Amino acid sequence: MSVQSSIWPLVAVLVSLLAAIPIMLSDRTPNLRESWTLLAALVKVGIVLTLLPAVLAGGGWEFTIAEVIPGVPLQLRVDAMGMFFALIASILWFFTSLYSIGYMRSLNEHAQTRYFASFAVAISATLGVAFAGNLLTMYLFYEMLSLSTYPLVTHEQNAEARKSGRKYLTYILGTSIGLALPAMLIVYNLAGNLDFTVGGVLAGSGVTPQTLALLVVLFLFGFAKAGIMPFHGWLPAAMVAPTPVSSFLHGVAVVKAGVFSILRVIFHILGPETLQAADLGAIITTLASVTLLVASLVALTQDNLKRRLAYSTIGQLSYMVLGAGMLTAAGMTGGMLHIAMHAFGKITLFFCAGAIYVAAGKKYISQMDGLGRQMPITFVAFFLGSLSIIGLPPLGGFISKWTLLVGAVEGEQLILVLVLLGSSLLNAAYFLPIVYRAFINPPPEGTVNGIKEAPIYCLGPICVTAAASLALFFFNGVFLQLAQQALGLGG
Amino acid sequence: MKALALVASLVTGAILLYGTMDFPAWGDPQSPAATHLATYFIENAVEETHVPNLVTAVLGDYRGYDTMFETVVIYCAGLAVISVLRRSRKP
Amino acid sequence: MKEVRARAEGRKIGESLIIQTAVRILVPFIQIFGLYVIVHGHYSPGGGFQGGVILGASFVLLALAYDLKFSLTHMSERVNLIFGNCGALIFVGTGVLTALFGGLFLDYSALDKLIPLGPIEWRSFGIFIVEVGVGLAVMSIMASLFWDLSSDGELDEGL
Amino acid sequence: MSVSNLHMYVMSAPLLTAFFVNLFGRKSPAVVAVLTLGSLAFSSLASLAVMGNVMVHGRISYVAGNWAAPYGIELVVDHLSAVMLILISVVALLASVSALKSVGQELPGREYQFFALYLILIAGLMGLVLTGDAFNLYVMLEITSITSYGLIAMGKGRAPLASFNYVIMGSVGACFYLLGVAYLYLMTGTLNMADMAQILPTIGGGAAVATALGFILVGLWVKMAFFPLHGWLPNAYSLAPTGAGLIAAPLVTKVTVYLMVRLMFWVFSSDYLFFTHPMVQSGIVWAATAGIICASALALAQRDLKRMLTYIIVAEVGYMVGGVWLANKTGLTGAVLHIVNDALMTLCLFLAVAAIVYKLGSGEFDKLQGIYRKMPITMAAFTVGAFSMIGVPPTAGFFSKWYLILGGIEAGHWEYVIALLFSSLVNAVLFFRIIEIGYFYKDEHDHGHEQRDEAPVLMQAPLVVCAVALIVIGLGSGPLVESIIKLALPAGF
Amino acid sequence: MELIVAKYNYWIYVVLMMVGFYAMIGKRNLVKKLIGMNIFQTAIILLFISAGVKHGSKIPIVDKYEALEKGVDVASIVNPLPHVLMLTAIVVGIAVTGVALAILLRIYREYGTLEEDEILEKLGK
Repeated sequence: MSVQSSIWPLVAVLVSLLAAIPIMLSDRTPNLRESWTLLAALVKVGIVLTLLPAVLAGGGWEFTIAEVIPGVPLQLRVDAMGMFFALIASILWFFTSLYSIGYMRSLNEHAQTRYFASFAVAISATLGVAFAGNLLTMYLFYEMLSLSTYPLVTHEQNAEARKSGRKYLTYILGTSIGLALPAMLIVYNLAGNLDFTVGGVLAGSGVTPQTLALLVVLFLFGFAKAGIMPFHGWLPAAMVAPTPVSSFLHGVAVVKAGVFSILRVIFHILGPETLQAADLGAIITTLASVTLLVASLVALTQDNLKRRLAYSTIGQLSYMVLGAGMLTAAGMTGGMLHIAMHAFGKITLFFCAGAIYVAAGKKYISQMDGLGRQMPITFVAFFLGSLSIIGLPPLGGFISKWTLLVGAVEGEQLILVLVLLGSSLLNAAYFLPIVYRAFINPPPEGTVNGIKEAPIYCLGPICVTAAASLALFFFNGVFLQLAQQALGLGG
Repeated sequence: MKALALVASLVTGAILLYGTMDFPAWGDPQSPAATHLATYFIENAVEETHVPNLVTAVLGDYRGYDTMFETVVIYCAGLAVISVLRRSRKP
Repeated sequence: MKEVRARAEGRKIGESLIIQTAVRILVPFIQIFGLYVIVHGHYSPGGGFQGGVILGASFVLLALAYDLKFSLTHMSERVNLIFGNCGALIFVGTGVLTALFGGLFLDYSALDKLIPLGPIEWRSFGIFIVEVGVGLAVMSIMASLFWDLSSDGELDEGL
Repeated sequence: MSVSNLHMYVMSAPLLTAFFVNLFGRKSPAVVAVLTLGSLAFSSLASLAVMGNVMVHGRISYVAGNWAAPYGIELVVDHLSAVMLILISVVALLASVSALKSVGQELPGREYQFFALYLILIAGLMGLVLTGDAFNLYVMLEITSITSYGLIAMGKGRAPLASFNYVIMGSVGACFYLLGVAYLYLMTGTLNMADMAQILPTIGGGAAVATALGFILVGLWVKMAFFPLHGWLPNAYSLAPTGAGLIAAPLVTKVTVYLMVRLMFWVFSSDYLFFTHPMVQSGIVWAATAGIICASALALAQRDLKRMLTYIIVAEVGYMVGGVWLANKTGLTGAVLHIVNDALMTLCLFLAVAAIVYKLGSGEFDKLQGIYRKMPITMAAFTVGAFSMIGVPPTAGFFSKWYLILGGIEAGHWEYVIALLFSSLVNAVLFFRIIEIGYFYKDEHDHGHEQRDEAPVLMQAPLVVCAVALIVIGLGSGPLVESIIKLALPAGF
Repeated sequence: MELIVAKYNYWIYVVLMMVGFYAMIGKRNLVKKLIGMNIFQTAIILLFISAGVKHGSKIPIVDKYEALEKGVDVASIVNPLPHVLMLTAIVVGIAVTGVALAILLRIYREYGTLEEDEILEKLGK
């Protein structure tokens, strides 16, 4: 099947953007407002799923919005890689919406209308990043994502939130304008267009290794949402946002958009073979490995649960970049798979952190002694999520980490094997004590025994995502196939 | 400040003098200014406009567009002076 | 500004009978000469600007010899405004008119369709029309500039 | 007559109306409003028709008074000037809608004076765009200057002082320009630009021609506030009556940049400009770089919305001058496109500022707390304008910046590329600072919903139109560049 | 030396220009600045007019009928174009001066002085 022209990709992207308008208009009636959110989420999942079969069959969808620059239209194109990301994002958006409603209402947060509207715009931008047909379109939606999440980060409106918001924008906008934009222009100058092509648009353009190395560095740091050190500082800071934001945007959409962009660039702009020929995988793997280890070590020292999760995220993101940097088939597949596996695992963890905060009002790990007895479901889910992140069977995370290991062995990069193993140990070291504390340690004396599970709106999504993590160990064919198609392997 | 201004004006003057090196001598009837357009005006203006005062002919007709805006300039000046100086009166 | 005015009033500058009479006699001649300069611009040095300035100067002279109010009785500010506008309007209007009559902008010969005088004669006449417009505008603006600048925009006493 | 007079009507409509406004507008502001809007609406429509004409017939050479080109005054209607005509008339129309309100508030009873000057300023700008005669250009330049002096000096407080400073600087600029023209006239014996362009190669580039070029450039740079000759601009535009800023800020500097392009490429040849003295060419790019960086840095130090925007204007002038002097087609495309985009985004921001000033009395940062809740529509449009300034796709500002940066990369002027990126980042800081103050500062006294207190609809309407236009032009910049701007560039370059 | 003698008109205008320019940017009194501007403009006017001069020619007013019949001897008539241009330039100069004076009056009304230093001092307070 070939690529067909269709407006559905645009609809898929726009549906949540347009939903922002009725959301804003129904400011005074919360129930109506939330039903808009859910409706849009459902429609979105539906459209993405209807687009899926054609992509699996090797085809795709395409829609050109406008020809903005000669050779570079604003174009949406649904291919395997985009579908991979869109599938994760749209499904998780639905659950996050449910969870948000529970969370925001329980805490009686202010400015909920702005919150839901920004959220809708953000998911629209995420899908745009997924479905972008060329680098410019991706950049457009990437910026839109940065800007629409700014009000979410600053949601609290206190001095700390404003400071974090500033930090967030400085990192994200600074790198995207300062590094990614010129890199994109250099690519355009070399290749004459910015289309995503399997094998890389720069393949055969006679780019010198020095320029290529510069491009790699610019792109790697330019998409700072991926949190490659030293441009990771925004992520822990952004944890001041309400937990659903942290969970979805900073566990899934935003950070994955960064990683996705980097992967896109490596696979479809720079081209793995071009990179291989210039022997530049080492830059990527080195940077990723350092981030991986340092972030994991830092995570160990964090007492605030969300901050620990944030550093964990930084580490896990580097897995994906690391996989791509190996430039071996298995490595790259593993990197992509880890996007999916980590998304489901990490969102579970964040949901749990939010649920703990809603139900018990606790943010710090040291306060969580014995909490597992009062909130068993939450902590079982937490346990499953952390196992998935650590990469133990029978959870999804194992699949991706295993594939990564295979990739490292395939590429005969022994150091990377060690890095991967060591980091998994570190993962275990910062997750398992929490579970241990919650279940085994006795609750501190004198605490009021009124803590119950979080409301059903919160709990439901937690169970679903935890179950999904589990299920992905067994049923990951779709993701695997999409990942391989994206790389032009096999199917 | 004054020294700076002095230097600036001296430099400007020097550059302008440097530019005059290429100029025709004073009153040269063969200079470009005296031959290109001027010849046409002197030869044809009377015939084409029936105005013996060549300056008026050129001013009013050949370069009438310029003159029109010259009038507008002076009109603007009057208007600007009035609007700058008159105080708002209570209606 | 106030001090200057007070001093002028105190010493009665300009309140000299000789000067006033002389100006009275001179002004009509000046004005006629101004008109002559405008009209005769085709044949001698002169034209709208030069004539307009002379006409304007006659009002300035009046204001200097008597005071500002006196010159305003000869030419009220309202009339002056209309003159100024009309002068500029005549010029621009001629341009637009020629364009409307199918010629290029300011191509006076196009007005031949209005009154057939011959294209070249129309050019000559067109120049005359615009010179009159220029003269009117310049006269009015010159007077107005002096009035406003000398009285700080109040149009009362003047210098 | 086969030649169309349409562009003359475009220009003379505001000019004629100015006289009528002055004659009949004294009694009632409504008359002023009707006349002004009517004439500008006519101009906007007619300028679109002019564009259509040009698209069909190509360049139209029009001679005022029907005298053949070097003898009479030639008016040039090509793609470039048609674009500028549309830009000027549309911007003027949008600005005047808002200015009617703001002038009514700031200068009550003096609308007729204000709008008479305003309309002549617009006619002067159109004349500047149309003219193909070097001396006529000087006259037009002075018309725009004198009207701006008057408009600015109508402001309160320090405005006359700023205006006088502008008079002196503007006169220096105009005199320098006139000196340059004098030198060219002495060397070529003509004043017609096309004629000059033909004669100049035959006399070679001697000292006089070089001096003429230098003085013309410096003169225009003063007028366009190219750093470090920008001293007059921030005070003049920020202290002027809001209505005057609305028209002067988006148009005057941009039209002067257009003039620079026109004189550079239609009088001097690009070979002469860029290859006879390569040092000069790269020197000017460096100067533009320095200008962008310094002006951006100065903008950071401002605590008032209007003043901040004026420094951004200075930085943007650096963008355009640098883009033109990159000596490649991409850079020039970017510069021309940026003239259009920058005019619109400056207009958008100034319209928003006008609405804010109308409601709050000034644009100091301290007063802006909670403004998003008070004036959501205004601030939404402001945000679009701000994004365009920063260069966030798909707003128009991104695409012109795209071409400018690409031109910098092609030419190998990395310092210019870096300066552009730096300035974008500074703009991001500047505007997000305002967004943060306006949106995320809790009002200390009032925790509940703040009262909606929007500016009048007449001020919002042009603002919203402008914001939408920024996005539409951004999305349509491909066709815009391909079918208009490309044709507007000088042939053979 | 010959350069100076043959082209002394340019020297004169340049000197005048420098005087005007210096006054414009160097003087601290606002009226002096304005006067400097006028001198500058006069310098330019002189340059143009001197460019129009042809040795041994007379003013550009001809006898109409004679000219129509016999044509005009180009060499005997001075170049009219610079005169036209300078008429325009003079008017423009007047206009700018007028506006500038009005603005100066406003400044005087506001600050009671036209010395830049004193005004800045008052602003500083």
